[in-house]
Amino acid sequence: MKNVADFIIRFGQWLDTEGKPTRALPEFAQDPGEVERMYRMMTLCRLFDAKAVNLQRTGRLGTYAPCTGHEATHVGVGAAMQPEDVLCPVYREYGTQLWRGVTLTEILVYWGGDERGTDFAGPRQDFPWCVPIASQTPIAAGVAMAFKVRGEPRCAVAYIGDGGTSEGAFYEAMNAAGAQKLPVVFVVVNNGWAISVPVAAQTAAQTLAQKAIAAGIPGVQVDGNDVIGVRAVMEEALVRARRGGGPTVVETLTYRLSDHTTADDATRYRPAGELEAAWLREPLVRTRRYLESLGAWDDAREQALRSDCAAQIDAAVQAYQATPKDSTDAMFDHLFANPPEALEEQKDTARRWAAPRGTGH
Amino acid sequence: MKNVADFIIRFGQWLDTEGKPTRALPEFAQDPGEVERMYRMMTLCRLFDAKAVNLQRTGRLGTYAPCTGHEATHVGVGAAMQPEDVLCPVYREYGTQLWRGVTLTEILVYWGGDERGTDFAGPRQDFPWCVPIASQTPIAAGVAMAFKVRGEPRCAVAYIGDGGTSEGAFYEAMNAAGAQKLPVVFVVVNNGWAISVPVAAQTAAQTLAQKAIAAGIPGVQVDGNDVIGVRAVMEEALVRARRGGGPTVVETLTYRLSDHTTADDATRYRPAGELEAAWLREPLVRTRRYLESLGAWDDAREQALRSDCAAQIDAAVQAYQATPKDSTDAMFDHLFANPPEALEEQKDTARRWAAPRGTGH
Amino acid sequence: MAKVTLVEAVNMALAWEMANDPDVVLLGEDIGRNGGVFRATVGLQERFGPLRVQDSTLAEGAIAGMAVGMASQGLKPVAEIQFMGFLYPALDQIGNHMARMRNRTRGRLTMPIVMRMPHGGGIHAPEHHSESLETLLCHHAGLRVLCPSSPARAYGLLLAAIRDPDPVMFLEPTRLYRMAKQEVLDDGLALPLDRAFRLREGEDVTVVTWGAMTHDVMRAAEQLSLEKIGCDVIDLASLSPIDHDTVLDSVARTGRLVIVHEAARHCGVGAEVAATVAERGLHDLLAPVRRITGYDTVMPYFKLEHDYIPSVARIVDGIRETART
Amino acid sequence: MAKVTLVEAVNMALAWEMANDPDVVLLGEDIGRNGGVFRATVGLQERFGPLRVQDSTLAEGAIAGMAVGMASQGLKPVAEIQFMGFLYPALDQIGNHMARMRNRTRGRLTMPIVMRMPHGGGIHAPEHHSESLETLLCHHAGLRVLCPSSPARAYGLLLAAIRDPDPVMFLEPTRLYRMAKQEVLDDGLALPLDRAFRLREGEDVTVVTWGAMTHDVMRAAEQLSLEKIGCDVIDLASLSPIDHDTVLDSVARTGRLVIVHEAARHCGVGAEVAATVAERGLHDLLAPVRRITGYDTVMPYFKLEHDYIPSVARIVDGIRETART
Ligand SMILES: Cc1ncc(C[n+]2csc(CCOP(=O)(O)OP(=O)(O)O)c2C)c(N)n1
Ligand SMILES: Cc1ncc(C[n+]2csc(CCOP(=O)(O)OP(=O)(O)O)c2C)c(N)n1
Ligand SMILES: [Mg+2]
Ligand SMILES: [Mg+2]
Repeated sequence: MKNVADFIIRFGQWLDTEGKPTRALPEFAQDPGEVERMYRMMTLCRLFDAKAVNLQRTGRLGTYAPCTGHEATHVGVGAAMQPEDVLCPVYREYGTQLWRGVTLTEILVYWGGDERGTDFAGPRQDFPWCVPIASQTPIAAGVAMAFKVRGEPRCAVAYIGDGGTSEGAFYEAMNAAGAQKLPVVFVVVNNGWAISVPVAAQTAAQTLAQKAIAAGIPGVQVDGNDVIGVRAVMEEALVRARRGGGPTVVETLTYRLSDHTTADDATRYRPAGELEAAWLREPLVRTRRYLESLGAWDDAREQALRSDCAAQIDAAVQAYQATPKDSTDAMFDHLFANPPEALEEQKDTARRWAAPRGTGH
Repeated sequence: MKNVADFIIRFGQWLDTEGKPTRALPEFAQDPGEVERMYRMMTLCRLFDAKAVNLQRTGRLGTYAPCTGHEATHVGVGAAMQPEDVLCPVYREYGTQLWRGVTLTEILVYWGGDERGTDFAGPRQDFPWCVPIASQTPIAAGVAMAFKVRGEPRCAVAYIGDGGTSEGAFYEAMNAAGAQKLPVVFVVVNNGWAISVPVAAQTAAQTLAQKAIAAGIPGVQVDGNDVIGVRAVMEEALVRARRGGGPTVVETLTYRLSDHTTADDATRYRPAGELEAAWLREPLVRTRRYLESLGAWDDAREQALRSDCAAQIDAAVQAYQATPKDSTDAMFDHLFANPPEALEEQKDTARRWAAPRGTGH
Repeated sequence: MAKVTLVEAVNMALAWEMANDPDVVLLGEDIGRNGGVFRATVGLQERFGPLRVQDSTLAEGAIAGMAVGMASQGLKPVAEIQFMGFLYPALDQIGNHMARMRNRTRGRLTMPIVMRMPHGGGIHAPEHHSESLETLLCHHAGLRVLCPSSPARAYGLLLAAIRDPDPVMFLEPTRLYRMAKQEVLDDGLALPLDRAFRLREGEDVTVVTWGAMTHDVMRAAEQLSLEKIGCDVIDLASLSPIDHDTVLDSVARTGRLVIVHEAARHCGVGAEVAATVAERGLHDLLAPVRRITGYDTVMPYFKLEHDYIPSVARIVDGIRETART
Repeated sequence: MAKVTLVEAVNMALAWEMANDPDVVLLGEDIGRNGGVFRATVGLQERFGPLRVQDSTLAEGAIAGMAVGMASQGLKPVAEIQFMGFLYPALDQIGNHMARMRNRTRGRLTMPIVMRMPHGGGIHAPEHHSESLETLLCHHAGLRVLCPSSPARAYGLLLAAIRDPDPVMFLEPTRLYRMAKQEVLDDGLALPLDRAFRLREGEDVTVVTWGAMTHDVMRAAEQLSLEKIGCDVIDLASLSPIDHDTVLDSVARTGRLVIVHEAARHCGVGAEVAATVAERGLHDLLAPVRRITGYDTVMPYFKLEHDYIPSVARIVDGIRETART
């Protein structure tokens, strides 16, 4: 039989687990200031995560989806994007969001059960967290279509998890984006698990990057714990997309170092030793080591960074806790630009029967 | 960057457009009787199709989806299957269905607007025609799962069109079947068009067989106008599946020589010359030529076959036209095994207000 | 002024708005070169180009999801779902995103989207081509749901739908697409949203209906007028929200209410009309409410579809019974 | 006899039926090793193996579609949808196939399927985890829709659902999963389908409800009894079909009807109850029907969810008003 098509999936790593370059680094990685910026954000994410989990455990936050372990992926993606691009996240990509201007307070307000957390002061066109798995991906294709219709050199970036790749919506989005050559990048965060289901039970595909082949678009794998690598691969994909070269799938290989959410208990299902092994590949240490090798980091700066982050986080927690519960009217006021008359009556009823303020969580 | 996975899509053809073998033929193709059986069925499909379109044009049948051009694919798939396998068709794969025992009359009764056409006397477990595009594919995966649960060496076969491959349901089915190693074959009938949308507008993928790569399962392309090739490739896939080797995607390259349905007018959208060119590759002639080269066919037999088919078709049309309209009760009687009481009252109402018999189409 | 069919009126409204608002973009299966399977978009791709009249991939979920993304950027997507039975794959995007995005982002991201789709049966179509699933949409807060019953209302309501800054589901009765022509002025004037239309005045029975059934109800009303039974016929037109005041006003005068729809009875939109009258107009009712609807069974394949769709005779009988109670 | 929670009762019923019927196969996301996000299937994969308790890929459409295929082969799949807000991708298979296959094949292929899913809010869950979408299912002829309100009813109705030869949608109120324990005999006895349960007798007002709201209604009834207002409380339990006779009997005695549900009001199942009483029990009504429901807005994220879900105080007030009219 005749070969009519062949495909290769490539994997890239720039920094190994010790922070040693495994190949020539891109320009941005040679600028210590730039690497430091990324490292600072990764550290902020890590420390914020611990705080948020603690808030949940002590009854001051709702169910929360931690990001520990994903910092390189999230920050690398954020750093590669332009401000005028549009992000369609899932629910744990705080690193990207913070880089783009979402605030710690907004994140807390959101997971505190309040829609106002999605009204980002910063990236006004970014989408909020998206709970229905995979549904953000066709939306990102639509955002990209708007850029194409208007001839704007902007990109949409959609996240999706390894589990999420099993949903048809993801495939439909890749396929439509490929057919219409849309400026969108799909970032598949392969963190090994979809709640309790490991990747091997989710698909027979040996890589998730190869999902792209079904849509006729490029797919590439990168070490998702290597912030330099993630940023480099993303920059390439984004540049191509902006030039009319169409979509890309970028699979970042990382690991969920936490429970799925604070409502989950991963010890029920994860094989012994896996978590410990994964900690040896986590993203912060290698970035720090690399910074140190540039002579741009030391313990004192680390201490200063940590207390700086702690202060930011404390301020955010305070702002969050000082946020009064929203008015009952809110659930009516934002539904329509021109609300139907009948809703006014329901709004009155709702006011009358609102749960006493001060309750709610 | 490191190569971590590579894939090849292969295309196979056994008989060229002139009916000349382009490679060593499988055993079944060396048995003239077996080839004749397939050719007879392909001819029946072609002649039946013309009759059905004529019935629709003269107001004696509802909207009908013709199969002209697809005969090699449909008959090749049918001949490769075992009777105990289960077929999940779309809406135009009569060749497979007839091979498996569905009757011409049932097909007419169905397209005449009557569910009784789906109550196949023959293959009792085969699914009826499936109008919601792609939704038959997860169903086929489920059928295959039942075989796996029960340890039965049977297969499910799902058809899907080139357009249908854009639906997420198809991808979900492939992916689940791959992850769970289910005995199912997905036959992608690439006939060039999804109503008015050509394949190139449907996907950037250069083949549809490569959709399989996203699910980590084998995908292969075959000349869909070559009944020997289709049967050979299908047999291989079915044997593997029955032995626990998991699913396969088989893309058959063919062409829709008709309008999409009798409600469509393909001259609106198809480029000039394409149809004429496609007729040069159609499946019947090459099969006949091959039979002739075996010394197993001549004009007299062709004439006899045609009048035999015509007689069968006439008998079916008569049986169809003699089928009285179903009773109004039918829409209630088959909804539940144990109908809720309230439905009885509605059934009475429906009886009272039934449209006069003799109307309906 | 041209006499046009309902589907031509849809085409006219789309063309008007596309010419006047560069943000309006159409998408859907076979809507470009082919002009749509019902020809609703015929000529528009030639006129406005393939970026403004997009042939989508065959994936309703992607169509709806892309509409969400496009709308968030200020475009005004008008998406076509080829038949209402193929709406299901789009429901996740409609229910979980389109209907909610303005609310959950507190007004930051808005969804000026129209989803057009054929509605109902009676045209001898294949299976799954004759569904009336308006309830599924109406139950979702954050959506408006419209169903016009004449070329003029199709024209005026579609313009209103496209101009509305929130998502509107626009149900086009297949049975009416080519049924009758009407003079429609192509003046770009929209009809008001959220309003029912009183199509006929009568003193005896209020008859509420929408979509294709409107015509059967009007024929029934005509027949009943010979028996001196006067029907106050209301075409709901807006199925969410419902213009309950118009219904209640009428019931206050007639004391009797009959609701006619093609969709299945159980949890059909008719139930909402009846329930509201039982709440807010109970003391006006002189006779039990009556619903004349499709049965709680699957819309039959076409040989039996007219056993399912309420016939004029059945409507006449039902109204007469109610009038005499 | 063990005291169990509702989620434990679900687990008991699944275990009973799996032990007694080898055709019962469970599928869903995280139901195996993890025992389900609510622990409804805990221990079952260990006991019955991974072919009978299958961790599905993350695709609700595939879960429902595979259930259709499995059922056609005589298996009895019991599929779990992790939260009702994630039901949407499964609706195509449910509406276009599951509900119809027996009918459209004239009884040849049957669908003995149960789709289990959590229902409703009040547990401080993330967005899209607190939906009450029963209307979407109830409007589909060919499905039964159940919603138990106690451990014993969950046990008995789930057994009935699995044994029924047709598809049953089984809605499990999240708020009740662990709320209260009840003694449930693990005797494999099913409760009857298509029947409502009268939970409390009273002479003044019929109160119809289901799911988690049942408990708030019972508390309201308790309070009102101190004011000498007697509530006849009916837990509908079967939302499709509805046991209208039980409701009508009660209304015939009380003359008053209040319906309480958590879902949005517009086209909620409450409308069907009200409409049927307006048709068949109008002359028994001494006061307007009243619906006390979620609002026609999006179920808010949890800080405001108790502003949305009808509170006991709101229910008490509504019933009292109706009683006094
Ligand atoms: C459509 C849908 N189905 C199910 C869920 C429940 N759910 C939430 S997260 C999750 C697993 C997601 O795994 P993955 O995509 O790998 O993302 P990760 O959590 O690992 O970042 C599931 C099943 C959901 N949110 N949406
Ligand atoms: C879910 C769904 N969407 C849309 C349609 C309308 N429709 C019927 S056939 C068709 C095109 C199918 O093309 P393809 O899959 O290539 O199959 P072919 O007709 O060429 O055999 C479309 C869009 C449908 N039946 N189902
Ligand atoms: Mg994951
Ligand atoms: Mg095709």
